[in-house]
Amino acid sequence: MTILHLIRSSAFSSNDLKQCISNIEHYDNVVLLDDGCYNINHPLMKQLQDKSSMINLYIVKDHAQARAVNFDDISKEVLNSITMTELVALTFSNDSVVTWQ
Amino acid sequence: MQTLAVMVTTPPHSNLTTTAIDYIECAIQKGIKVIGVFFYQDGVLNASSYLSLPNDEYQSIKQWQRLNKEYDLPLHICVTAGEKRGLTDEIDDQTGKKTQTNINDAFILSGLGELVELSSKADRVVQL
Amino acid sequence: MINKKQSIAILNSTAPFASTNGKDALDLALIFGSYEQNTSLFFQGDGVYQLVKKQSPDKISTKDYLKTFAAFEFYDIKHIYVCAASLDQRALSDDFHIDNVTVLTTSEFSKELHARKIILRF
Amino acid sequence: MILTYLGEKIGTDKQGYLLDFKQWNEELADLIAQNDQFELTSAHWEVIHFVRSFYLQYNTSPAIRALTKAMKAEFGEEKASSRYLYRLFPEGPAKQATKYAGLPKPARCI
Repeated sequence: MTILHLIRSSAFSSNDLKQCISNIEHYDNVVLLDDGCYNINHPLMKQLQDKSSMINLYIVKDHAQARAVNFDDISKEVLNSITMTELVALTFSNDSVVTWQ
Repeated sequence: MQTLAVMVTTPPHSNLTTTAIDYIECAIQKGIKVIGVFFYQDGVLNASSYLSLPNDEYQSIKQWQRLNKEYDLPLHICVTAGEKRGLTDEIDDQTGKKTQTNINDAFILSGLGELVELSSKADRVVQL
Repeated sequence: MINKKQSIAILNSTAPFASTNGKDALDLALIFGSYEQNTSLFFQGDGVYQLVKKQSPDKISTKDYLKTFAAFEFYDIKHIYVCAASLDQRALSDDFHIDNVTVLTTSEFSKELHARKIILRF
Repeated sequence: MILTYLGEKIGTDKQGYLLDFKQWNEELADLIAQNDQFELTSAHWEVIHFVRSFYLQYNTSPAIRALTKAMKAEFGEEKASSRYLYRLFPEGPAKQATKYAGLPKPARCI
């Protein structure tokens, strides 16, 4: 069973991302949205990227652009940008959803 | 057809609520049956009929009303969470009928049992 | 009405009193349990503070909703899991105010969470 | 609404539930029941005392299913059925028994 993890808060102010990382298993999907987009430059991001061979990591493009969060430097193999409609699709391609907000 | 239930816990003036609205609309347009939205915690504040948001700001209340009307989307607010935040219904002395005095017509006062029912029917439950 | 049983995880991540998260999560757990859904409670991060013994919410004029945890057996709440690492980080022991709590390693905790169909977090 | 008991005023909410559950005693329970034109028999008292002790122990009034489950251990299968309880308290055992037990009205959604 895979989980879709929705990261909605910045790890600079909350513990949510750290807690999420401890609950990630193989084939899970992780999406950065809302203030979760700011995590791109957080030290914990490295832990997520290290897991990139076992998970898929996404960022909601509009939410990142709204915040001037630039993810161009990160390889598409590590981080994919998606639309809200694609987020809906991910909801159904995983078995359950946890919102870290 | 895939079915979805959404629990909203954020207030009407929060951009997180905008995200929830976008997400729900994208789901509907993708052909997913959204069987209901359940408002809990500060989410119930979305249902206040006294909301007044400046015209140049995002009108979350109008969006909820539109989703409710255009797509018959059921919007349930948790009665206990509502009462704690001053949202309630009253029994009209004249007609004996319940009136949702300060709750927008697009929303329905429901018990937590409604969330259990939505959860038991939906393929996915998402908390936003 | 309720046409099937779902496995539900209610994940508590917040300390008990400053926000209403703990009480709101409890109300959900009791109602899911009352409707005979397969309901389990998970405590991780600051959520583990909800299990600490000998708290006195009356000192801060707060209703002691933690007392209700002892009634879980009457609400068919199946499992109560707590994350060992979260306890360690906070220098807490596994001496809780209720019985039947299962302490899990981080990876066991994650696996249990993954076995649930619906996860609601507070 | 205000009840007068032994010359003292006791506060209740709109529906007649005590505002302070600590003020409760059996005579007061009778008085509240009389206001509802409801007669309390020994079978009612058994449930009222049980609901009250449940509340004192767990800080919550039991929903019907939890009530029957908890009663089963103490009173056996027969009295622990919701049919039995509804016969005693036609307006709903959770709602009515808590009222005469001096407890807060259970949350509407539960």
